[in-house]
Amino acid sequence: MDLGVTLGALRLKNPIMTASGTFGYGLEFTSYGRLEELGAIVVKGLSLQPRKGNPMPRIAETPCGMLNAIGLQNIGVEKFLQEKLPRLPWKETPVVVNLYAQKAEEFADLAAVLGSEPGVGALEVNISCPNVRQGGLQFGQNPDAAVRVVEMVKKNAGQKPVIVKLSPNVADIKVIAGAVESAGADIISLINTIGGMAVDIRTRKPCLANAFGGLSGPAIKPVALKMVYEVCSTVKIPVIGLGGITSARDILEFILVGASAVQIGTATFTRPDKVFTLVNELRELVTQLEIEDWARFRGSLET
Amino acid sequence: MDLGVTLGALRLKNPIMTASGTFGYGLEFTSYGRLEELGAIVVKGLSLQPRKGNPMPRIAETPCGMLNAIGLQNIGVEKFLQEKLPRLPWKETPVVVNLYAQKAEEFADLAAVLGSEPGVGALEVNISCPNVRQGGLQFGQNPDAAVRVVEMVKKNAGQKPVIVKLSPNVADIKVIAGAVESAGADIISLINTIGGMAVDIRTRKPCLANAFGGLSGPAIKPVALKMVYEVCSTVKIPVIGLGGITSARDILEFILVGASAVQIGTATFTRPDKVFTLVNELRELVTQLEIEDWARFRGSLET
Amino acid sequence: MLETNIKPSCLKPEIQAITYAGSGDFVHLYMQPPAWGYRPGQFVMVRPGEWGNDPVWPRPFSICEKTSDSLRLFIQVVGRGTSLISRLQPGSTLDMWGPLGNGFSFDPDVPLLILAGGMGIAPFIGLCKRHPHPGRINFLFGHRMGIECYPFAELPQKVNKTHLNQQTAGDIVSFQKVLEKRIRDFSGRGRILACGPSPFLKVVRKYSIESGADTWISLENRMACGVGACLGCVTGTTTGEYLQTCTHGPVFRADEVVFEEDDRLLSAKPHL
Amino acid sequence: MLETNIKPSCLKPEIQAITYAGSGDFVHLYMQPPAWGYRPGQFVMVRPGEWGNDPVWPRPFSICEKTSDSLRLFIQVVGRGTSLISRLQPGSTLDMWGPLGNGFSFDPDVPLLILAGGMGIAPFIGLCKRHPHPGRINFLFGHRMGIECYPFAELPQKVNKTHLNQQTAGDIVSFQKVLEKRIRDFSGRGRILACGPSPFLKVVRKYSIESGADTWISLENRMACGVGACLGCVTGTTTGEYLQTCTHGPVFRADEVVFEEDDRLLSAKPHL
Ligand SMILES: Cc1cc2nc3c(=O)[nH]c(=O)nc-3n(C[C@H](O)[C@H](O)[C@H](O)COP(=O)(O)OP(=O)(O)OC[C@H]3O[C@@H](n4cnc5c(N)ncnc54)[C@H](O)[C@@H]3O)c2cc1C
Ligand SMILES: Cc1cc2nc3c(=O)[nH]c(=O)nc-3n(C[C@H](O)[C@H](O)[C@H](O)COP(=O)(O)OP(=O)(O)OC[C@H]3O[C@@H](n4cnc5c(N)ncnc54)[C@H](O)[C@@H]3O)c2cc1C
Ligand SMILES: Cc1cc2nc3c(=O)[nH]c(=O)nc-3n(C[C@H](O)[C@H](O)[C@H](O)COP(=O)(O)O)c2cc1C
Ligand SMILES: Cc1cc2nc3c(=O)[nH]c(=O)nc-3n(C[C@H](O)[C@H](O)[C@H](O)COP(=O)(O)O)c2cc1C
Ligand code: FES
Ligand code: FES
Repeated sequence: MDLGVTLGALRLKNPIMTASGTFGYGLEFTSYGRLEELGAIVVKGLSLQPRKGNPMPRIAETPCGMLNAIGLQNIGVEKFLQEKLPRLPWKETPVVVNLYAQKAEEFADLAAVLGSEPGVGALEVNISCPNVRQGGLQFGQNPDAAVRVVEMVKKNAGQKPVIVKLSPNVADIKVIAGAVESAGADIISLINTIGGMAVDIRTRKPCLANAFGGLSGPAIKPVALKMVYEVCSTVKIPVIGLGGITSARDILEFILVGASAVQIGTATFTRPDKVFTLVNELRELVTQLEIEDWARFRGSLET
Repeated sequence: MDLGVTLGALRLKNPIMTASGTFGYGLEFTSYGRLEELGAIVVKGLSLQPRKGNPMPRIAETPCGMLNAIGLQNIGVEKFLQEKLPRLPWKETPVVVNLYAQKAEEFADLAAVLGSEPGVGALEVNISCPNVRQGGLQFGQNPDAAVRVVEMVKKNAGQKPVIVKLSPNVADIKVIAGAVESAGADIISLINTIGGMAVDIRTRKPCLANAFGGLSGPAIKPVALKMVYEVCSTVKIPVIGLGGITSARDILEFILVGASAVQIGTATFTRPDKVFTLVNELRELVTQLEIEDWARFRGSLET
Repeated sequence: MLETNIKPSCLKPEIQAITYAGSGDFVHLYMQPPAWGYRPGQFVMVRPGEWGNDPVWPRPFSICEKTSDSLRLFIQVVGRGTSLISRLQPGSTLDMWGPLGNGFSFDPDVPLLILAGGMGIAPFIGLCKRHPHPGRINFLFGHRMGIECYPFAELPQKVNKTHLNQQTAGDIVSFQKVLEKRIRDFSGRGRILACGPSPFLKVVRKYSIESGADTWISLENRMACGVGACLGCVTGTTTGEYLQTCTHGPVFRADEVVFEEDDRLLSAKPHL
Repeated sequence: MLETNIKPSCLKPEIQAITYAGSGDFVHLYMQPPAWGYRPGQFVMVRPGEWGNDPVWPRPFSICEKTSDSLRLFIQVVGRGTSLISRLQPGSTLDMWGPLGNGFSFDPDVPLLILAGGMGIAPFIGLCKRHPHPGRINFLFGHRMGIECYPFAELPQKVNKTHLNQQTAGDIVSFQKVLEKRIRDFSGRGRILACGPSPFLKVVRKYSIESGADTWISLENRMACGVGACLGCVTGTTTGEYLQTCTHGPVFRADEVVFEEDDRLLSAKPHL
């Protein structure tokens, strides 16, 4: 079977994308696999200006998961476009730029910068980062604010598909999903990390300098799967599912509940060639299960 | 050090309670330890009438956790009072009855039945069950509805301390915590399970007949710890922390962020004498860390 | 056959030996023997110390046999937990509690027809070896893997035993015919005990009800606590209740339980 | 000393042997040798296949030594991951990637002062054994456990070596005095390389800056990816940036890095 998927204007040779913040700017992984073989490369969240990020420690291990509070350290969109993007195989594999900003206007400015870049395959608007004081959850937990961001980004993004990345830290994910769809989002991705905390009883301090962090990894897969299912049952636009995926089986689970593609995050830390090997594993499992095309398998969960 | 803790009118000989739904009616565990040694016994959620619960399958294992959708199967409050409570050592160890109802009025009726029972040490109002169509999250996600339930229960509960058990499936746990405190809750417990899902790619069906279930176990500890910390920073009433606790270290983590006591849920499934052995482990760890009294250790996290 | 000291306890036995039969997927696990006695059909919950936080649940296994030297389980590798168990080393310890459940009850003077499917043979090894009159036991065993994978040859000589290999769909149909005939023929002559995967038990149940046989079946529901507390392992009954398989069972009268329409549990069940 | 083939790769080597020195907490892990060469101070990320989903992260270890027969790591058990690693069996496989990081750079003709604290000795075993002029190496080793726990005796004869045991607070104070004197005396005469727990490195850094010594220290920040992608392992620099320790380091010029006020990472660090 052809593993290719189409998410509106975004065509991927297979449904496997990297998750923002876990795959650097892509170039860190060239020793471990061929970037050309991935469905898409989603790079670390970029802002208009470079960001230093949060103080250390920034990461902590938890049962079947991890907390991070990187605080969106990044080199800034300009430097990315000059130094990184030209070295990525964007002709073979779409490069998705994950956007972070503190104000709706900044998101719009980022979209304007990226909207005309031939090497940029899509924009992913991160309105769900729990690790920054401003600009993360204030959009992701508030439908009106989210709508405003999405509308402004859409206006500036030209032909680029706009992916909106949702936060799981809400009472009802369907509400915000419906809102961003109506605001013109082309694709929804979810979930970002779940707010969490770890503390050290000896030092009596939080394990992260930021106190709170975002939980990711296999631990959160059941939460992600439910929310992806709910969003897929709510919106008509394509959905990218992520959260705790580590195996081809996990990938099919997300597609079974309705996702068109998936992203691999924390699993990349278990082995840097993980995302590359998953492409082959997925091909094998699809054959073994005699899945004949995505259209019939996707969302075919019987409830 | 004396491990005893006081939560308003509720006095426990140590901070270790069982979590509702994971310890049956308590009597299931008499072969594995002395119930008298526990801080408190919280029994399975009880409703006015017996409930059959959800169809099978009801449980699924997940990375470092599990999903359940038991659907509050229980023998009903009357049968509990007649057949179970008299056999529990309620004079030595407070027995906390976890309440489930579909309407605020039913919660009030339950409180009336239990309010005058000498064997009942406290009521725990479950406004956070994700596994029932009615009466669970509709209260736990809505501050106004929660306030109404709490006020009605308080009115009927006589002298019994009223614990309100919160759901993590909200955007901001502080809002609902503040609301139930203002409505007269004596104690808050959290967290109940996080909504989740598991599916089987071979049968293309959800792993639970109910499709959705509640996620518990070590996987959710970071989420629980953060919410307990947030609630402890918000309310003045005592807080009982739970979610993924498996060790004495975990217990101290929850107390460090401000909890007065803890509940042990899913960990009981790893070994039925777990909650009993934790009492000794806690005593040893407290000695080792030279913790001299709870008042000084509790909430002493430096941020 | 009635044991008196059946008070369950939670222990940390050491593994004495692990042996494999036929293939690495069929494991005999020998542990330090607990002080308790048991009734065949009872089971233990097992969780190796090294599992840490994952997998969370213990795994239930029938007590295959208990001697003064050891407690023995017979385990087929079917998933993550059993695969991890199969790689344990002698000397490592397990969390183990039991004996759990009701077990089979029967009068040793009355003829028995035992129907075992695949790993369902496990509880009957100890039962047959301890039975005072093995000549009164008829044993029908259906299996999918080679017979050398199962401890079938250990059954006492005097047991009247047959085994049927099921490789093809045709084999399964003819096995079901044999099952039907045996159950009908035996009905009224004694008690039938059955253990095996759910599709097998469904068939046994059907013929037993039809022929009015006194049949008891042992269920293999998924379990978390094993002690009746979590309500995760329940089975529907004809009285419309849900009963915990771990405490009210795992052995039920065939006509007492209902197999829910929903066959999710069964679908992925590889062992027969 | 310059290796040419230092292209990292992700492998699945088999464990050849595990040996213990002094106590079960000090482990020498021997694996099938990878095809790459390495520079001392480089490290590998290691994650045993059997970890499944927990723990999620691999663990970073300095390359202790590489011969044509094997790659060797020297590991102290300090927590869950290292404890699980210490109980691995020969024949089992690991996910391993490397060589990672920059490693130490130095001119073999210039004298070296090596300062190692506890497990910080690991990268220097290979370094000293491969050094063309071991007589030009001065080696000062501070340790808390008995010297038999560490491969100190393996250092080539010609290395000018001293070790100091630190049991008491007094020992630590006098060790710091020795450190100070050695650094001051050596400053200007060659290059200083240091590896060990952060409190030790802080002291080394302080005296080095004070005396203007050409000192390079290897940091042990917590790591998730090891390849520069997660930004979880960064260290603050005097230029006000955060740089990934795994790719820009783990070796930094002592005066280039800033130790954050926040000493959470250090507090629980047991190894010296
Ligand atoms: C009372 C009882 C006695 C049993 N006796 C034996 C025995 O003697 N020998 C033997 O090999 N097996 C026995 N089983 C089945 C055994 O418990 C399962 O095969 C085992 O738990 C699977 O674990 P896993 O992690 O390898 O499989 P998983 O990866 O968890 O799942 C593989 C398959 O096993 C099923 N399964 C998973 N967990 C359980 C569970 N707790 N109970 C039942 N099914 C499950 C799943 O639905 C799935 O189809 C018994 C089960 C019960 C309830
Ligand atoms: C570049 C580098 C080289 C290293 N070389 C060696 C070596 O040769 N031999 C050796 O024994 N150790 C070495 N370490 C340290 C080793 O990585 C940690 O001791 C190990 O990861 C602890 O794992 P754990 O699960 O046993 O401990 P945990 O239970 O995770 O934690 C125990 C303690 O170790 C610290 N720690 C945990 N994970 C890491 C991590 N990934 N990096 C650093 N510290 C951590 C924690 O803060 C805690 O204080 C090195 C670390 C780095 C970064
Ligand atoms: C270290 C780290 C950094 C992350 N940085 C970003 C980011 O910059 N932008 C973003 O949208 N998500 C970021 N995420 C979230 C992931 O993209 C992903 O949504 C989340 O980790 C859940 O997926 P997983 O369980 O597969 O890791 C980050 C996650 C981790 C672990
Ligand atoms: C099988 C099962 C049944 C439960 N039943 C109830 C219940 O009846 N009432 C309730 O308030 N919480 C119930 N819970 C939630 C637990 O009390 C607890 O809040 C949750 O499991 C998180 O704690 P843990 O991670 O320690 O298990 C149940 C949990 C499980 C796993
Ligand atoms: S396994 Fe928990 S009630 Fe049976
Ligand atoms: S460990 Fe991930 S960037 Fe260094």
